[in-house]
Amino acid sequence: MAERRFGEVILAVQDISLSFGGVKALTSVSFEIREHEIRAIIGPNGAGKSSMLNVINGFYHPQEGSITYKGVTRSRMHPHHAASHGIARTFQNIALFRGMSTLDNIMTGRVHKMKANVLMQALYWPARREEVENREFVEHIIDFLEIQAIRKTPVGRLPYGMQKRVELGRALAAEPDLLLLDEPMAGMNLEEKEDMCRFVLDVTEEFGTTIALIEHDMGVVMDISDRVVVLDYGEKLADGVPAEVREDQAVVDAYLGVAHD
Amino acid sequence: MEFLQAVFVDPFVSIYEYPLFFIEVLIGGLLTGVMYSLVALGFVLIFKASGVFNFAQGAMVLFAALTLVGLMEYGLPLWAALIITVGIMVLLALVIERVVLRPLVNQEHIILFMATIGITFFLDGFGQMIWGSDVKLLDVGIPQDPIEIKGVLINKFDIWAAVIAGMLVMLLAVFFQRTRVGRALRAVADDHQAAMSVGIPLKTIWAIVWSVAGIVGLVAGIIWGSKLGVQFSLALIALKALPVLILGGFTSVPGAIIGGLIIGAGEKVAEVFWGSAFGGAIEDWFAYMLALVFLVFRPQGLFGEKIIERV
Amino acid sequence: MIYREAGQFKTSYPADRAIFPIVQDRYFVAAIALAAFVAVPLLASEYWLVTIMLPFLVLSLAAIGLNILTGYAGLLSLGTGGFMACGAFAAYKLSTAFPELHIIGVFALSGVITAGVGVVFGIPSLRIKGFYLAVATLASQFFLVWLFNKLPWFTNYSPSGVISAPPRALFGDVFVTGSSATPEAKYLFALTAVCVLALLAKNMVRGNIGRKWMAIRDMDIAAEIIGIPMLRTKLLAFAISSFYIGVAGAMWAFIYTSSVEALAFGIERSFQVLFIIIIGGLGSILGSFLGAAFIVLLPILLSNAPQLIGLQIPVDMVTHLEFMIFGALIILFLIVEPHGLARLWSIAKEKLRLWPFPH
Amino acid sequence: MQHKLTSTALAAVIAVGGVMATALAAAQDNAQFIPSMVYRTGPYAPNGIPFADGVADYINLLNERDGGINGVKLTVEECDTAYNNDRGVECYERMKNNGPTGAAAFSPLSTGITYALIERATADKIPIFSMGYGRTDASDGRVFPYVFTMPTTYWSQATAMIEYIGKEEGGTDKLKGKKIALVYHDSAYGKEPIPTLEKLAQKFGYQFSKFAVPHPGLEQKATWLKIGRQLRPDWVLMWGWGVMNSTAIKEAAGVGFPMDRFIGVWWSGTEQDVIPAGAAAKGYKSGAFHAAGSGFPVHADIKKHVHDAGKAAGDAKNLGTVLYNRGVANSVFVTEAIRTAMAKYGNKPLTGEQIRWGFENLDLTAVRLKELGLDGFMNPVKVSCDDHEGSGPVKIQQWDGKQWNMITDWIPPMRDVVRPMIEDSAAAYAKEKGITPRDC
Repeated sequence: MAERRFGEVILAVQDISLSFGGVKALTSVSFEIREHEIRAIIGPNGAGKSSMLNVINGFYHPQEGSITYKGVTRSRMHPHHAASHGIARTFQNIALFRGMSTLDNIMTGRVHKMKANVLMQALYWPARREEVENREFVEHIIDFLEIQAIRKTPVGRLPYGMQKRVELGRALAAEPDLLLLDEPMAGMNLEEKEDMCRFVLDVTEEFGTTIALIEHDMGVVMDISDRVVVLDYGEKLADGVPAEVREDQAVVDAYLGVAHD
Repeated sequence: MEFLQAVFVDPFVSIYEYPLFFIEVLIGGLLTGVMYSLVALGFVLIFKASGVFNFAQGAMVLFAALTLVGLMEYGLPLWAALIITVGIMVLLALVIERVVLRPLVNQEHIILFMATIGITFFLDGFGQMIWGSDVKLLDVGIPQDPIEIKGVLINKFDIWAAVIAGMLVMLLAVFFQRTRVGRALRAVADDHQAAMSVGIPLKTIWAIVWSVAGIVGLVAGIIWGSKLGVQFSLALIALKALPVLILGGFTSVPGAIIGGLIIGAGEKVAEVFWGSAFGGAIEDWFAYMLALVFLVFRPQGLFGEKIIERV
Repeated sequence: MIYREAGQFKTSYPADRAIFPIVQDRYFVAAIALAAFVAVPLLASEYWLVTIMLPFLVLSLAAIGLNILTGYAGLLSLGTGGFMACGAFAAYKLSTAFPELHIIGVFALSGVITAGVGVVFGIPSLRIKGFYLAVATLASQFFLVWLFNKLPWFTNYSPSGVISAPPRALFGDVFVTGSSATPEAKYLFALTAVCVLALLAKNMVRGNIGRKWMAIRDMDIAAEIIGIPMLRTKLLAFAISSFYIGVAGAMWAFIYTSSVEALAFGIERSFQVLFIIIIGGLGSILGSFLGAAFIVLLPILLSNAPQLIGLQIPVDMVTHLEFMIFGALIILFLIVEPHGLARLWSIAKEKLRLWPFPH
Repeated sequence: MQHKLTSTALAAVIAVGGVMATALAAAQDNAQFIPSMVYRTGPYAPNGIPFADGVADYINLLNERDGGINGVKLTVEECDTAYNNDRGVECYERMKNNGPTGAAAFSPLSTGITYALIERATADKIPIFSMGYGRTDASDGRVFPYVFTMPTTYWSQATAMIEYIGKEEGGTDKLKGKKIALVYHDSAYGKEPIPTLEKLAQKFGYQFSKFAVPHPGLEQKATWLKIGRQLRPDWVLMWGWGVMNSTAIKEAAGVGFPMDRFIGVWWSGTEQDVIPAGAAAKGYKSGAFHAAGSGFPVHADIKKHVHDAGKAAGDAKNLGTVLYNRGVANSVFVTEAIRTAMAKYGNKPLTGEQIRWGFENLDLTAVRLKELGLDGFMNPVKVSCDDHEGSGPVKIQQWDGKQWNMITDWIPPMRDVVRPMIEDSAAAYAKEKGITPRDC
């Protein structure tokens, strides 16, 4: 593996607090993500990991704190803004468009790259070039993810592992600067996990994409991530390179359940 | 200018000058609203237990009323005709469950909705083929004459209808709260798996809830039928129940009642006091607009279960 | 083995995107087009043209409109009748206020006006979903029909509230509306308009906007998160859909019935178009045509069938049977193929591809 | 497997459709074809059924008793419109070329369908006979050569009602300051009398207010609270149809409005309107242009030749009801028009164009009515080239709880008001459509 050079801080969250009707999901969490790194967010169930991703791409609006993305500081993101400025994501429970084919699903990732208006599309020819160019890009992704055979299959009929892969494809199609992966390997068998790990590593390799991922499988996390932030009960427990985090007593306690039961 | 005055000034002047008349309209509206609720209840029951938007509820009202009157025309006394009609409505529910719902289980909601439209057509044709399309007089002994209480005119029929509707709601409440089947029905609304664990198979629950909706339809048919005469148009009152349904929420029995009261009172007051400013006959769309405005603020209806969005 | 795609390789992305990627399909469509444009006007009786083909075409167009909204964008609407009325009355006002405006301009503008109205009534769709939205669209249905029935301005102060289409020529003295228009001229005009609009619709739904609509239909939250603007995309669906429905309404009033009152666009019309797209297939342009054919032909067949086989059944019995058979067929269809005639059609094609070998 | 079945079934169904049109045309040979648009189904079926029975029974009577008209048999085919405009158009197109000479005349039995058919029928040269409904201005035969509206129209009826109210109030001069309300079906049909009533309001100085009831008219509480408790008019007129009528009567009784000051149009004055309202309807009045009851010789003949022969079109209990009799009247006009035309064109099946001449030269005298067994059933009618309405007098009938009784003699319409309105309106239509009126 070639040495990756981490760049500037692309995203930083500062003192984020989020609660739902009195129930605290996140309490004053801060961390940063640097360009080209693979940043893992781990923690037990209910630690607030998915909430964190939802805050980053603007689906949840935190009550306190701020988000700095590409040098601009805001108190909250908006999903549309996040998407159009290079944040793409996958979901814990697959959120593909079940009635559409693999190809069309991945094409939806290109919405920001396609500018032709409705009239041009209705007349077909004015929008043809744009459509073809984007299709070419999507075909690259299909080749990259090795899903050529299921190009025209409605995703609702695909097996679970394949759907996860298509979802990754849809996120990649947006050519994101920051890719958020919410448990990309959950529910997969060993072989599928290995495939997915390879894809994640190849993505940073080939496209230089920054990745923030949530994962339960500690082995996977420790193997592929550059830095790890650990959440528990909505609070940050630890932050550092995998080797450090692994040794952290608080993390060990949280994972072994000492502190809770 | 004239129009603005007719909208913003005249109605209030009129209400202020004739408060008794306003009360009369309000009461009339509330009582009519209860009769809408009666029709809406049938929708709610089925939606609550099976997530099916039963378009055929109006047709079931018509079919039940036609059957009752038809049997009475054969010379059966009211009580006997009632018992047989209830039996027929239960049978109908069983047939619908077996022939329509069971083969479509786990299909999308819109498919089931469409299937109930199929049921509507079938029932409309079937009911009229057997019992004819003539208008039939239904008299179950509800008094029809108006009475005047302290200068406010109220129709006895409306009061009776409201009392019957109220009793029906109480019966349903008891049924849901106190019986094993009722509790299972409530569980089904929350979770199909949970319902299974109560030990009652889903198909039985569906058959029961469609039967109950059929009986509610019969009651609605009796009341509306005594008011309008039993004829094809009875099926159209379903359209008056839909705004009640969205206002009260598809899943709430009390919602159907409160929604009915609001829609009934709202549309009558609007028609009487604001109708002339708009040229009249506004109550149909007014009811829907009223419901729509409510919906914009509470997308799940007044009493509907809150929709929580997650990813 | 005639219907085989083996050996046909797509060498470019546009070829792969074609509406009819298989050569046999293209021959088939060419044959259909030839039949529709040449054989039908030559051979069909006036009865067939006026009472079957015209409503079939107009309803197909309305169904395409509703399919864009409901089948593609997933927004269930029961306001179709109201929007058709909007198109019809807009066309009437336009053609009487500007007599020199060309009939194509009249139809296009009435579509645009309806699109505007559709957008207004589409605004609540941002918050209201599913059956709640369906029932809420009834508000537009009842309001619009009431409005056209009530305000005499829309009918040019005709005391009866009935509007009738002024005679308008496509060019020269080839009239397509009014009493001097021949059924053939009306048919060919309607056919051309519907074909062109259907093609435009097909281009939209296979393009970027179509994918956005389907994304919202399949999972609106995910669509929002990947950056599809919810309000704009939904309103665009309302606008485009209403445009088609508006043009269909204008054609209904001007070309099919020639004279119409607002009540002709009542709630029954909304349901009729909804049946068409569900029977034909949600999310399918072809399905809109198949569904319309089914809805138009079935009642006529059922009411004529007894005489054909020599049975004397009273008309009321025929109508009742028609209701029952229609209802039973809907249920049967849904059980056999919930995705409508369009899916049946593609299954049939799959089978044909393998024929005569079963596997 | 299932897929294959349904596709096969569908293919078969479509194939059957292909042969249909040809098979129908060959059905009748040498008889006069009379199409009958009916509605035995749908929301207005209760009213449509007895009318359709009357139409069919009278034509059957002619066939059974007289062997048709002058030896030419009559064939009738019913087509159910369900009171729906596009189905009406479909029925028209389907039946217009049936029989050896095409359809004799169409009676759409719906104002909406009448509107939809006027242009088509004029182009196809088939008369439209809209008896007591449809476009009143079509009475101007110079502009509408193919439309016939006799024996009377909504506008004539509206004037006759005001005349009657004037008489009850002690003279039309007493109408000044009186309040008259109109409750109407919110459609082309219900709106038809409004211009006349407004014009008369100017003339006589009564205060006119109108209340629209949307289709189908199940809910009228608000309307009647407004009328009965707020406006409190002296008289209420009603242009209603179907379930709207009985509901209105009930609601009127519910707000204590006196029934004998409530007058319906002739379509609101039938057994179907008062029976569902029960005792509340007693005293309710309506317009009429023919008698109710089954005491006329023609009924005896229908009973003998049609019902007792097992050829009745429907339930015998409808015999003699208002709408049944109206159906009979409809058939009388159509068949007498055919008979008149035969006198000119010969005793054979005739074309619509020839029968149009028969309509236009129809002279249904009292003597002729007596011959037909209709003495006292209706007023004599004479149609002319420019006047397709005839004289247009109306009676007022009242429901006594058991049956309809005539309570007035024939009230002539205010021709001086109605005819100029008809001519103006027809002229406007002619201008809009580019029609040059005929010379009469």
